[in-house]
Amino acid sequence: MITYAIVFAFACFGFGLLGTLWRMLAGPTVADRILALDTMVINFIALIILYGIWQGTAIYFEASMLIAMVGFVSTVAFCRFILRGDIIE
Amino acid sequence: MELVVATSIGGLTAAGIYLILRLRAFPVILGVTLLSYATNVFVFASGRLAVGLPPVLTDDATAYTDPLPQALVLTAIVISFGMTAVLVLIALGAFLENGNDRVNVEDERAGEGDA
Amino acid sequence: MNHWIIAPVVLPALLAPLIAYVMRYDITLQRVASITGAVLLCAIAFGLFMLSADGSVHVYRLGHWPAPFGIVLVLDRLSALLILLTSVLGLIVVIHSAASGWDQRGRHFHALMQFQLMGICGAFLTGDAFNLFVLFEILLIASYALTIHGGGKARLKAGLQYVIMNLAGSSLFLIALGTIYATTGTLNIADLSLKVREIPVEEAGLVRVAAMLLMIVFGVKAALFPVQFWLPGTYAMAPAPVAALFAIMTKVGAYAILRMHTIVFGPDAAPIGSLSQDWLMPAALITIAVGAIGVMGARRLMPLIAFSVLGSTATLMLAISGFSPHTTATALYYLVHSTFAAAAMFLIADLLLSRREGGDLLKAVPATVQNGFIAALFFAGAIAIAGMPPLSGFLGKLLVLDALRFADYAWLVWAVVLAGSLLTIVGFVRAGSVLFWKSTSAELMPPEEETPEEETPPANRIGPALAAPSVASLACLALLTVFAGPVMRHMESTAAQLYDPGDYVAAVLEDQHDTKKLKEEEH
Amino acid sequence: MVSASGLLPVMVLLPFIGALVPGLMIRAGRNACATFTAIPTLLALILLGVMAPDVMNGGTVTARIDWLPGLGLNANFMLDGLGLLFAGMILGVGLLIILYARFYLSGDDPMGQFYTYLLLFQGAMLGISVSDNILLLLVFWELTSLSSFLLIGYWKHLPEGRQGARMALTVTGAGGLAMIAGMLILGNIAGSYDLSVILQHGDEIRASEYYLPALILILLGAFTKSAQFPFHFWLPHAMAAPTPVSAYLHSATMVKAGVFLMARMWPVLAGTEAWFYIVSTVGLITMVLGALIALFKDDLKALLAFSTVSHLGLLTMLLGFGTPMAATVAVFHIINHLTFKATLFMCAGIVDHETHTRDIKRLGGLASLMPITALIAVVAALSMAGIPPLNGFMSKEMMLEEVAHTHWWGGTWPIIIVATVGAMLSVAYCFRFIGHTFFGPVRDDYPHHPHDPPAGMLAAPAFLAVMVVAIGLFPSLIAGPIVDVASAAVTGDTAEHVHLKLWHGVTPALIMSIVATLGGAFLLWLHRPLDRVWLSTPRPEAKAIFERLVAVVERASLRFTEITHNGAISRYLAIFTVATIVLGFAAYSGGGMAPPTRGLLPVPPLVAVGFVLLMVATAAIVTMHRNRFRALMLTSVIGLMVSAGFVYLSAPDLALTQITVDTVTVLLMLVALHFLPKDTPSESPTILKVRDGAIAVAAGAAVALLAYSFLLRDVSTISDYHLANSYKGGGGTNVVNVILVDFRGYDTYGEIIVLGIAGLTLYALMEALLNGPASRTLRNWTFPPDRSQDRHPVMMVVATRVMMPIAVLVGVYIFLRGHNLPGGGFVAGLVMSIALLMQYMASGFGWTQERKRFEYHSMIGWGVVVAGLTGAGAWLAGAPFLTSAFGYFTIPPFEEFELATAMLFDLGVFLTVLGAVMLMLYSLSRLARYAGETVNLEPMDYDPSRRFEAAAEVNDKKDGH
Amino acid sequence: MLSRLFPHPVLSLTLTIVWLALVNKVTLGNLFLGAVFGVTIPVLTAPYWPNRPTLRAPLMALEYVFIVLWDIIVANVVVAAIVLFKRNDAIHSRWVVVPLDLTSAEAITVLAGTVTMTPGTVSTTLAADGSALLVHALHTDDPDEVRDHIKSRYERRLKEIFG
Amino acid sequence: MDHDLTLLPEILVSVFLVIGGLFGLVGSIGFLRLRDTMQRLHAPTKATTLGVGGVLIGSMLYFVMVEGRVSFHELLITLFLFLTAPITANFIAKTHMQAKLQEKDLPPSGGKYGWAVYDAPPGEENDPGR
Ligand code: NA
Ligand code: NA
Repeated sequence: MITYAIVFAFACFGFGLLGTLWRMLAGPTVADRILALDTMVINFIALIILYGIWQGTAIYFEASMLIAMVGFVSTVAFCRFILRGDIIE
Repeated sequence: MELVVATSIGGLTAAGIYLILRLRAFPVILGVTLLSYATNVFVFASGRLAVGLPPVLTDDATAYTDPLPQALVLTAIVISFGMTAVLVLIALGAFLENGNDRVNVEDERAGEGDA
Repeated sequence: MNHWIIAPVVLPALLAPLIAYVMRYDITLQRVASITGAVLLCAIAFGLFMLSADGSVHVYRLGHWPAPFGIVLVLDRLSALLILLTSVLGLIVVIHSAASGWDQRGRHFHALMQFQLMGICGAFLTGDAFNLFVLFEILLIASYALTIHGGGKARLKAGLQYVIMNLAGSSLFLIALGTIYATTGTLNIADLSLKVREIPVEEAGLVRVAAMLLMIVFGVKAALFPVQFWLPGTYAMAPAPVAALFAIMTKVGAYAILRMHTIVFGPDAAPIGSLSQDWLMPAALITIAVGAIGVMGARRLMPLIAFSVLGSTATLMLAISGFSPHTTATALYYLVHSTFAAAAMFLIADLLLSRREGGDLLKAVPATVQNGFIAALFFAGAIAIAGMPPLSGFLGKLLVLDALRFADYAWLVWAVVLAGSLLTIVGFVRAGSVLFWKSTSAELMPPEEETPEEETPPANRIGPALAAPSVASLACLALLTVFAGPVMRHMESTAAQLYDPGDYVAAVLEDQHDTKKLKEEEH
Repeated sequence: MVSASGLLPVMVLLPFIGALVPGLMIRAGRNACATFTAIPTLLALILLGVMAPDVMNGGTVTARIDWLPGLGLNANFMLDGLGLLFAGMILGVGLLIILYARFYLSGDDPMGQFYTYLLLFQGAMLGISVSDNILLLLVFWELTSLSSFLLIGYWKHLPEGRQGARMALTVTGAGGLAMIAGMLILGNIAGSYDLSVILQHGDEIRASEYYLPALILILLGAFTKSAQFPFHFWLPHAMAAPTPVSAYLHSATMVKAGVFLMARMWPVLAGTEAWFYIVSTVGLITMVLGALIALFKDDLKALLAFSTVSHLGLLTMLLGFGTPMAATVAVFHIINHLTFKATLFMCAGIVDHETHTRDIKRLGGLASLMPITALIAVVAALSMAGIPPLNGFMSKEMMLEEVAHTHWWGGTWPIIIVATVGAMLSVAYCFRFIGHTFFGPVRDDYPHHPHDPPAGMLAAPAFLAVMVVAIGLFPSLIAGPIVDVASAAVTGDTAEHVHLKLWHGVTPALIMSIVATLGGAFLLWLHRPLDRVWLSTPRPEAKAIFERLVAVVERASLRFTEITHNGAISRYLAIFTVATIVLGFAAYSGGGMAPPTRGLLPVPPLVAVGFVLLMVATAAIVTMHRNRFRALMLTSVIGLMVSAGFVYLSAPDLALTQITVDTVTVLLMLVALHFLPKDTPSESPTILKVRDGAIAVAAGAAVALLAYSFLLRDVSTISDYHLANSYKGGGGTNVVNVILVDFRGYDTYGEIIVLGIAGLTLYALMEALLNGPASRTLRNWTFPPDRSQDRHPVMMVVATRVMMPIAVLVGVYIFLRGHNLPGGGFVAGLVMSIALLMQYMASGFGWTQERKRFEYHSMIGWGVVVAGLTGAGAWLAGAPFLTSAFGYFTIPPFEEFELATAMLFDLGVFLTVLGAVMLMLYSLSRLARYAGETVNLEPMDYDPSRRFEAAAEVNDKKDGH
Repeated sequence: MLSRLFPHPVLSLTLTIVWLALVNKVTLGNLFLGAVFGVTIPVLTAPYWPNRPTLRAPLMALEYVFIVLWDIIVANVVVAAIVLFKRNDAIHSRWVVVPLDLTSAEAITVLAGTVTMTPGTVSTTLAADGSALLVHALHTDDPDEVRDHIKSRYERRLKEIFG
Repeated sequence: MDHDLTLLPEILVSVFLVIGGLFGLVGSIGFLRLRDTMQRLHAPTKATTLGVGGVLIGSMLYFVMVEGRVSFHELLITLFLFLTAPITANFIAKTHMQAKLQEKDLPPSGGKYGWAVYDAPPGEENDPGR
């Protein structure tokens, strides 16, 4: 049963990835694109966790944790670039 | 899977090369970035592909993927990071000094020699 | 294991951070440290040279891991020779940059220089293909920094191009290494030698590609046609002492080709066959032509010198393309010559240009102070690089021509080399005549606004400290000429060792069982 | 003999050693300088004298010094008759020239330089004359080109001097290069480069299939040097040199080198049809042409120059005949030519010196004003014209005698006529030289009033004039022995002795000679109308042709270089790529491939999704790259997908590293992009885009195929060892990390050095930029007016305050676990730096920088040093660099933990990474302050709690009132 | 002295817990090690967090957390319903201005974060002096109600927690 | 996935995974179909957060109940996401405001100072570096 659940979740988040990619390319605003990237990262984290369950290993945990951390940083940086130009001032 | 990886490498290489052939520094930088993705994956692939066999020793694992290319790629990633940083800054410096970010030297033939 | 083997790497690597951080506000201290380091490096290199002179191969197993599993350094005659060459050149360049004040035109010059020396020495020593990549990157990134040392728009643009070109080269290097590992499963050069020979000829397609890609990568470093385009612009724009040091950088490419060819991809390796020769000679010939034409057409001094260096390096590559012990011996002789000649030329040009109005445009401007002295140095340098007697360039040229007399198309080789010499001579004669002779004529035009990029320096006289490096480079050439016999004998034995790679391979791989045991006992 | 052979190299070396002296002695005065120049010459001459008797007795003095035996280039010397003759001429005339130049050169001329060049040249010539190794001879040969270049260009301020010097060097240098090839061929036929060996292999050489190329190449050297047609044009222009130079180079030495060479090689090369027709024809043409041009030259020196050309032609022709007698005559004429030509040059110099003109049309009647000079000149000129009883007469007679029985192009008559015409022209210009200079009415319009010069200046020509007469009168006594030994050395025939005498009876030669003399006088009489015809005849100006040729080559070269090396890196890269593909394919096609041994792994749908993302993002970058910001975002997608691939394909360490590195890279690029244009203009024409696209696709396909090929095939690798020994020998279960810090710790050491250098580079470059013109650009920077006013938003600041300590803790954790699980110093360093960067982004540069605890510079320094010292620490245990040690410890209440030196090494990595990344961003962000960004002192734009305080303050104020 | 050693006691506690979560093994040794980091890291990072806030009512903070968690779950269902079942033109988005009584930066941040995480609202920006919060509501017909809900349900509690 | 599972943990884990997946899906759908940028901002920041939350809880339960080892890692990720998501949303909203909206499109703040995106904070109104 868990297998089906994981596959279902894989499908949902996989669809999410494609959706965010579409949004990223289509925009139309720059905020949409940044949002798409951020969402993509979050979908990606979910997928890694799912993959960890699938493989029965915790070895990919750091990856998802770091992605959560750095995804935030790069989203903020992209926003700051649009907002202020200079990301470190 | 092998086909996917090979095609990805090829796609990244093609895009990278197309971009490094552009005339401005920024696309060239992007091209270099893509190219280093491609080469990293390429080197990684030289250890062949394996799913679910991370090279971290555990008691219950029976096989591991080849760890050596991974170590090589790590080294390559770090090096290309340093290189990219230098490239970006030199490009920026060249832009600030030249007023444009063209990569090609403009035809500014300065004076005729008189030998 | 003789720990001195790694000293040429560790010494500058430890010295550089100290210079960069501890001494960062005191240029005098930096100079003292840098020169002292260079002197020590020379001493160590000389010691290693003597150590290897008896033909023994010394292997240094980093981390005490057996080959091919860990990284090894290998000291043989060839690596010792090149390290000695590097260290002497390094000393010359460091002194020049201190005496000329180049080291003050930007930050961290001496630290970068030490790192640069580290990278070069490391590349000559390593016995591991991937490690060679890493050291290439070290010497490259240091060279990027040194190329743009002091800034300026043209230099930055040239630096940008240099970086881009080499990043492309590095990507190719990685692809080549990936292919090598994928086809042989090893990275150790000695081990590669064995593994490559195990591949059946009919299955050798991939490893042949790897060999070719590697040769192209090294060809980029050695500035061979059709990947030579980067060199003239970069060398012409680099700060003079840096350009002088770069004289050894092209040799790293030459070295790598020689090393990989003789040990791994030699013609006796059936899967590879004569792959390297087949393209190296034509490439070298075309490059010689490109260099000579560049000299002939140059309107500026720095490009002129850069093109002459291109030609000189290509002549070296031509000699290497003979791929026999004898041709290689001549190549090694020419290598040493070409290095000092190029360095001398750049240093002398610096003495001149830092005193001359109007930059390096070949155009008459009022004579500088010590016109005669600089002219004499220039004359000597030009003689050397154009291959005229009495300096070693002529002997080198004779050696190369003589050694290649049995090559296919020997007549073409001779024709290209000799015609190239002629163009180079004519180009240099024209340049020297304008720079030193015409500058003394009365009817000089007032200096125009040409390239005021480097502001006109004061007409300072050349003191002994400033003259010494250029003179020393020329003196090295003179010594190379006078002691051509003994030097060639050494080169012959170096080449002989190179073409008998059995010792090398055995020394690297021989005691792996002992080492493994030792490692296990430890724990 | 032993002593003599030791003297020979010393003799050659003396001028070179002596060359160092004049430059130093010039401070002691001009006389001292000249004296000290003369001393080495004199010493050499004395040495020659010591060795001469052996040679005159038919012996040969030899000396052998190994120089470069591997090549066969040795400092082997041999003094035989020919060498003795030339050495004597070189040193003897050299001595006279030194004397003459002392008086000739003005006070403004740098005399030290002159004598240095002269001695260098002398040494080189001497070397040629006594080399017993053709490679050694080449060395000296090229040295004469170089040193004569310096001499000719001595008056460097004169354009004629510079041009003449360049032309001379170009022509003779080219010939020299050809000769190198010829000599190498010759040596290879003979099996040795030693002349004495080669001379014994004449038959073999002439029979060789390589004889003709060798001959032509060597003759190219000789002809260019000796100014033979069609290379004769450089010589007259070399006359721009000071007269002592002309006298030396063009009478006795430089130009004779070619003749010497032909004489030297005569036993080996002569005697074939090819030799005969090439050499004698070229010589004959040169003789006539030179004489003809000389007749119409008004410049005394130019006249003499062309006469030299003509006489060189004569000598060449004689050698070309290939008969021993002709060769002997050539040897004799060499001596005679030397004596009268050097004299004439010096006289011309005196005239020039005294009257300040060399234009024959402005001269005349000098005989009464400077009688001694006139006498000397007349003697020499008559000798040159071949008037008895002077020495020139004799050799000319003998020449004509040889001509008279030479069968050339189908008979003897053609050559007789041509040679007689040559002789006639020769007589004419000789008469003109003396007639129009010294005789005729005295004029009053000389640029400077002439009189005889000081004795010192006259001494040398006078001495030579005496020789002219003496040899003419007593040929056997004075010249006989030397001609004997010299010609014996040329012909290799010692038995035959020449009988030099004035009167041979009425021979065809005498008739030809008389015809020539009378005809010459007649020509001179007709000179004026002939001159008009000459001047109105269009003829190719060799110098102009040469210079045009050089200019064309130069322009073509420049054009070539400009087209090929035009700084278009895009094209360089395109060529690079194409070459790589082509060569790679060529390499591949020489081998084949084993059958696949691996099956394909399945592609789950999710992987397909990732693949779609990767490829679409890649394609989107290519199509949208002109919007730089968007392209940068798309690279993040690629980074993410590549990391995903690493996760899926069992490479957690790679995923961690990739994701963190990408973030830092994006930050860096954003900081840079802030100052760069935000859009890339569309510049490439479509055709270029298509071309680049094709190249790119080809390259991509090639790489993909390569990867795909090996992915399907197994190979056994060395990494089994790493897996097996990681825990046992390296103390870690994360094999990748153990490889990084232990098995291949040296790579990692290199890698952190790269990063450290990158940090330094960025810092140094930023310094350079901020001190250069870039800082002006920055100072004029204007920020967009509509940018957000939200600089350091409250929420971000607060969130960062909470997150940074956690991020630091995560960094510590990742560092500590790296040896056994994914992580390690590198990722930890990046995590730490991202934590710090977060702080910088939140609270701004100024505020954060102020709270910085560690110097980034020193962090890099410490990192590199710690890693290095950790590696070196192994030396203490006698183990190689980077040998690790580890152990497991328990200190209550902590868990059992592992300490490994590898972790210390990893600490070095950590510090370097952290320091480098921070230094890079620090350096980059300094730009902003130059662009006018203010330094913030507060961590957030506005602390809302101040709102309350502010309100309270306002209330206080109100209350106060 | 004590405050210099423990600049942020709550933070220290958090870090210790985070450490345990990181190593994923609750043992005395790890607890001790976590405590060591919990003490040292805040000391190192203290300069970046001056003027630490005080939690006046820790229990209330706990209550707040649970309220928010519950609201988040509800929010997601509500938003899901809107997203899935409402026609685009039937979604009435509104801007809502929430005047703030809170003055602590930390409290405002928590409030803004809460607003973003809970039903159909996203906090977008503060007034330049921090006196008001601009909130975007995905679907509402009465902005005032949204404002009042935020102020009463969250701001009131936060005011008590942060004082 | 051939572990021997008991029913309850299996159901629990599956439920959370499905919930997570569903919310992830809803977020993506909203992100795709909503009309304007501000609306789209609502969907992913919330739904995806809970989507990931569901997966995280599922993962924790899985490791505890199925694999028999406690896993706190997921809590950490949750902590990170909850800390960062509001900030991210806030920044993206501001980005949109700066790029596409003007002060007049928004209701007034009601105080002396306008919204921070458009208005400088007290005391820095005349700072040229802003
Ligand atoms: Na080790
Ligand atoms: Na909300």
